[in-house]
Amino acid sequence: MATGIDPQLLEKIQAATQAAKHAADSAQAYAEQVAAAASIASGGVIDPFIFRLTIFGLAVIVGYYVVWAVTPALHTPLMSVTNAISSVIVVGALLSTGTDPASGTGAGAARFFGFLALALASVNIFGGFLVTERMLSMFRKKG
Amino acid sequence: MATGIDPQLLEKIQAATQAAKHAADSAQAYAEQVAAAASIASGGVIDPFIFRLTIFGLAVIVGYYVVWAVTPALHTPLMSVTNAISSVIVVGALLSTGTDPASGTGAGAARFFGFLALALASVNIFGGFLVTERMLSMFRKKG
Amino acid sequence: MLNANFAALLYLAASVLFILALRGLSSPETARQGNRFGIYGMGIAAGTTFLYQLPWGFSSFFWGLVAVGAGASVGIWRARTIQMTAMPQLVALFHALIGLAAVLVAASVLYAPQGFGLGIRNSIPGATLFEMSLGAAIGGITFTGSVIAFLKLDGRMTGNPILIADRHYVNIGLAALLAVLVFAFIFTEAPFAFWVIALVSFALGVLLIIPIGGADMPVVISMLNSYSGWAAAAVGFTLANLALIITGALVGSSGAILSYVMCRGMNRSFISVILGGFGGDSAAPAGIGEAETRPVKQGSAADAAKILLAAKKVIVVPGYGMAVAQAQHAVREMADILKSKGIDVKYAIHPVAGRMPGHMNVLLAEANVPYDEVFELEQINPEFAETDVAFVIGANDVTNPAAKTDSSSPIYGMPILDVEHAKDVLFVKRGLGAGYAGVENELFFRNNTTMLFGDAKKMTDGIVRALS
Amino acid sequence: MLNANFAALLYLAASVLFILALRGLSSPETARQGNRFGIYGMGIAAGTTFLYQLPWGFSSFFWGLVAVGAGASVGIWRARTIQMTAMPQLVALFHALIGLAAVLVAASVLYAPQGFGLGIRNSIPGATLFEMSLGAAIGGITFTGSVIAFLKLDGRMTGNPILIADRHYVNIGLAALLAVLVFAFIFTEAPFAFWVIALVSFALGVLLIIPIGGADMPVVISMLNSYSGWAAAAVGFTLANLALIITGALVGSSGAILSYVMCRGMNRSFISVILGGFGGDSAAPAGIGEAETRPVKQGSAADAAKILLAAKKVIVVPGYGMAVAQAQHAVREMADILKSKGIDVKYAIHPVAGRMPGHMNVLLAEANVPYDEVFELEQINPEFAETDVAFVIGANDVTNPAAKTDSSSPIYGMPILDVEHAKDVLFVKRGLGAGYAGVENELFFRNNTTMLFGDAKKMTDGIVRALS
Ligand SMILES: NC(=O)c1ccc[n+]([C@@H]2O[C@H](COP(=O)([O-])OP(=O)(O)OC[C@H]3O[C@@H](n4cnc5c(N)ncnc54)[C@H](OP(=O)(O)O)[C@@H]3O)[C@@H](O)[C@H]2O)c1
Ligand SMILES: NC(=O)c1ccc[n+]([C@@H]2O[C@H](COP(=O)([O-])OP(=O)(O)OC[C@H]3O[C@@H](n4cnc5c(N)ncnc54)[C@H](OP(=O)(O)O)[C@@H]3O)[C@@H](O)[C@H]2O)c1
Repeated sequence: MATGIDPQLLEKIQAATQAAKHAADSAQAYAEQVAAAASIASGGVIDPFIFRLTIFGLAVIVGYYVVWAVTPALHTPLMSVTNAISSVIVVGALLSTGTDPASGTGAGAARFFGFLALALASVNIFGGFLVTERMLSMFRKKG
Repeated sequence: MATGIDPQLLEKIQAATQAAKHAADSAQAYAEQVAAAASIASGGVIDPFIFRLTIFGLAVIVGYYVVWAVTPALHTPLMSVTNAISSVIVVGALLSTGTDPASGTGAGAARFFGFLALALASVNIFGGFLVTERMLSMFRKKG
Repeated sequence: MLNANFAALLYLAASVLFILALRGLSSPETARQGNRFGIYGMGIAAGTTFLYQLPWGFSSFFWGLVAVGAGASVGIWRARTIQMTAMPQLVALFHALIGLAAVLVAASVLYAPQGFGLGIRNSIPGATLFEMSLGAAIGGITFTGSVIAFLKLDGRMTGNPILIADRHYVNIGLAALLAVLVFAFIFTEAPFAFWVIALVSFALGVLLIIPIGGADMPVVISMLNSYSGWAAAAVGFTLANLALIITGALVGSSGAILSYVMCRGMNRSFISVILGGFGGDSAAPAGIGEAETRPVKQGSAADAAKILLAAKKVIVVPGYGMAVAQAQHAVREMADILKSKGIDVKYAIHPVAGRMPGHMNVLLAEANVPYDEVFELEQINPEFAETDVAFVIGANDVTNPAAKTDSSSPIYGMPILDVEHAKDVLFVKRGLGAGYAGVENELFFRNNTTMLFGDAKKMTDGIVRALS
Repeated sequence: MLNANFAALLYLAASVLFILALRGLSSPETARQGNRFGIYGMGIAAGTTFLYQLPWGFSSFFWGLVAVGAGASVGIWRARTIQMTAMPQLVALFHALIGLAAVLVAASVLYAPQGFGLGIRNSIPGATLFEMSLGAAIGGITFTGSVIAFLKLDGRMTGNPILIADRHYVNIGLAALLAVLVFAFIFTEAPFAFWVIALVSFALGVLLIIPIGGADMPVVISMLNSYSGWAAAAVGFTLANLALIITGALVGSSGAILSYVMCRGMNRSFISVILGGFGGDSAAPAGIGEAETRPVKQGSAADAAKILLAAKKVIVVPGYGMAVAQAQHAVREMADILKSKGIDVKYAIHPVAGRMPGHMNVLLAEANVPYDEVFELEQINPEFAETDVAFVIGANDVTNPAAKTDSSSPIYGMPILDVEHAKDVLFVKRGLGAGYAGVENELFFRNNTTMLFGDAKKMTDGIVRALS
């Protein structure tokens, strides 16, 4: 059978295959380009973890200074307000509760934990800021 | 001519083309995967610029507190030491001077600017820290 | 729905507002504004997350609302009804909630990572698993530790140290087990390993806190505050969320610094507090009352009134006893009468008077004492020399000169209020009992000291009656 | 060659060391350690970059070494030989170098982005171009502005304000032009646009600083210090380099705060300083000397010695005149003699005494005055009442009670040193000339004031001779 092949046809086949290969190659190249662009966008090849670590470290230093500047007379409200703001964990709770129920087997459990966490964080948010406000409103100047 | 084509051969051609297309497709898929991975690695889809902005903001706050804590008696050394540390611009200068001369048309100019910047920064590094040291060594306790 | 970059910027704004909230506390004038910044920050953080997770399914939205409603009602109810003297307990309880919430959030990431943009189950990156287990472990310790602290402070559990045999070895063993479990978890991503980590942390939390005496609880609460911050930060790393990372770090350093301030104020090392075994419910009386035979000058409410009326300048030194007796309102009344007679009245607060940092300040504020009549140790100490009467009510250790002279005393090196420089010293307390540190106070036996034995509130009420 | 993540961690370490360097300055005891931290930080930052760019070609390495060598020699030479009184000039010059370096680095990024991992030429991302032009613009202003400040302070250019007609409009016009150019640059990435941006910034730097009087230069230097920080931060954003971003921010806030401290100390608004037109080389004498006819009590060095010897407690108040006359060593000698005779001698420093923040502290330190004899305003002000002699040398505004009483005075509201509470006041100055603020000082005419007319150094030398 091989002998019956039209050489022109053969050429066409080869050309088509070539084209396909070319397409694949360029797709590959495109992929590499995307990867490179992503790597540039993320500032060279620095892992975002490094950024988070830096932010964490700077925030610890900021905390150090901010808290030393708190007047000792307000150390009790300081305890209650730091407690109130640490309920920013509500962000995690909201992400869990908002998980699409159909997105996977664990979604149900995750949402359940999320609702619990949301309730706990809410106790803190409302209770923490309110009790701080109550305490602070008692601090009055003379007259 | 078309009438003379062997249908089996035609099938083979189609199969080959299909395979090529498939290869191209998977390359495309691979590219998307790479992009997705890169995006995950950078913490969801947060642009690293946001991280840098955060770091910058926190560093401004840290600077605020650190400098307010400086004793007024040392405000002159403070001026000279901040000047000295701002010569960390040497990092940029070194990157320029280290540019591969063959890497592009502008490399020569870039390197030239780099050498100049390096010299200027070096004046500051050595001069700044040394003069601060000289000043600080004059501050002595009684006895 | 919200663009991730925009959300990140909003989280950043929330973090800055939290920083401003703490900054506000640098003076009573700006403190309420600061608290409001905190509220805005929380609103922005929660609102951003809500918008980011749009569209919400009906059930998520409904149950979320229920959860928030339930939590808010409990929170508002506790905040409204709590007595100021019970603040330490309340704060401890609130820390427990944060700890447990951290564990729960970590768990939901494990079960449905896709909901957080962290890939799919069984292929969560190792680093994320590590951060997650760290969050769960610290959160777990915070949870049970805070519950124990709450029970001790609220008197629902003995305040005495509960010392288990070889507890240090048990704790070290549990900590090592925890490390192994975390390792296993990272490699298997098994929910079972996760829950065992949580359980071991719960146990560790209990074991770490029960040996610590009730009187040391304030340091513990502050330490747990710090832990709750680190737990939040660990969850923040897991979720790559800037608001959680920054806020966690803030709270973490805040708690650590407060613990340090307290330990320095008591002149004890943090380690010795944490290792436990010191100080029971009401501090050990150390048997001084019995052994003591030296005479003290004793006085009645009427005697005290006479001495006070003869004075030009009076400094009130409140301490733990005033809190116990809830005598702050009576003290304010007494001061009002004295001031109406042209006598200068100020309040001197020692950094660790009472059982919580800033304890006395809050109580005096509650009794409507203006904060510009209330002074810190460094400010007021030079004034005792020109003061006629130092009125010490329920305070003891913070006035004890042994801290300056007796290097063998447990409070040696602690700065004290120099009440002995005043012309007359009045001591309101129930007997010759020692304070928290369990050491005798030489001042009781001085010539210029008059002891006013009795409950702080009753005695002050008596003085008020005698004055008017 | 260095892994980018590892390099980033090292840059982070360098930044923390820089923070510690500034933190060290919170007390003279820790300051030198702090400076050393700064040196380590710089070593780490430079070393990291060197390793990151490995392998270095021979020519890069060689010329780099030449550049560092040349720079280092100049730097070391200036640092070794500079007089302490010339510190403001030196700092100004150093700022200029940073500004220019920022422009140059931005230029090399433009010409060879590939060297910084920022893609290839003519396809640099817009955001990067924006950051780059910002760095160049701020750097350019810092460069020429600092050069002008240097020339004015070094007396190579008149210290008088140079007021161009409509200068505010010209400046606003140039700033607008700059904005347009930045816009054009972002869209074209044309080197021509870049260099025009640099040139316009150079012009703006000159125009912004020439209208400001020589005496206001310290505020300007501090402001330029701040600018050099922001320029470094902008370059940091361009290069995505954490060390540059963090350090730039630190330096930026530091300079801004120092400017604020100075303005507050002078009770002037920052805006009014920056808009210029105030204060010449030596402050305007305001013609008081002529108009004044009231008698003053005048004294000689011998009289002064007598008064000093009769005292138990002396407080020395140095000011700008002491710096001009370089009298600090003579003052120390005088104090030594007094102390050897059992007289208590302290130094009182006003926050804006002299012409630079901390100016007097450095000069006194140079003359070997121990820093624990030197006190700040709040600390020492209550002591003047119990002081026998206030020895005011070359200071004027900082002692002027008009700041407290005369609400029309330009220094009204500025805190002052209460020298008038001392039993005797000795004023060492050349005549009745006014100080920097150009206002008359009521104290010269008081009964308990003795004026010691003459150059501060000569007069003090005279007193030393009379004492011994
Ligand atoms: N503030 C904190 O953050 C903190 C934290 C942990 C530990 N501490 C420690 O707590 C102590 C605080 O010192 P302090 O002087 O405030 O308290 P203290 O030294 O503990 O003395 C309190 C005194 O109040 C008396 N008292 C108790 N109930 C009373 C009542 N109902 N009426 C009248 N008097 C009563 C007791 O004497 P009688 O029994 O004779 O009546 C006792 O001597 C320090 O040792 C400090 O180190 C403080
Ligand atoms: N420190 C800063 O950061 C800073 C920055 C900017 C502006 N300033 C301003 O500078 C002023 C500083 O106050 P100050 O009291 O230190 O200085 P001042 O008020 O400017 O007075 C200096 C006095 O020194 C005298 N004097 C000059 N040369 C002398 C010499 N060779 N020997 C003896 N006396 C000499 C002058 O009087 P005769 O001419 O009569 O001798 C003059 O009255 C404040 O107004 C402040 O606002 C300070």
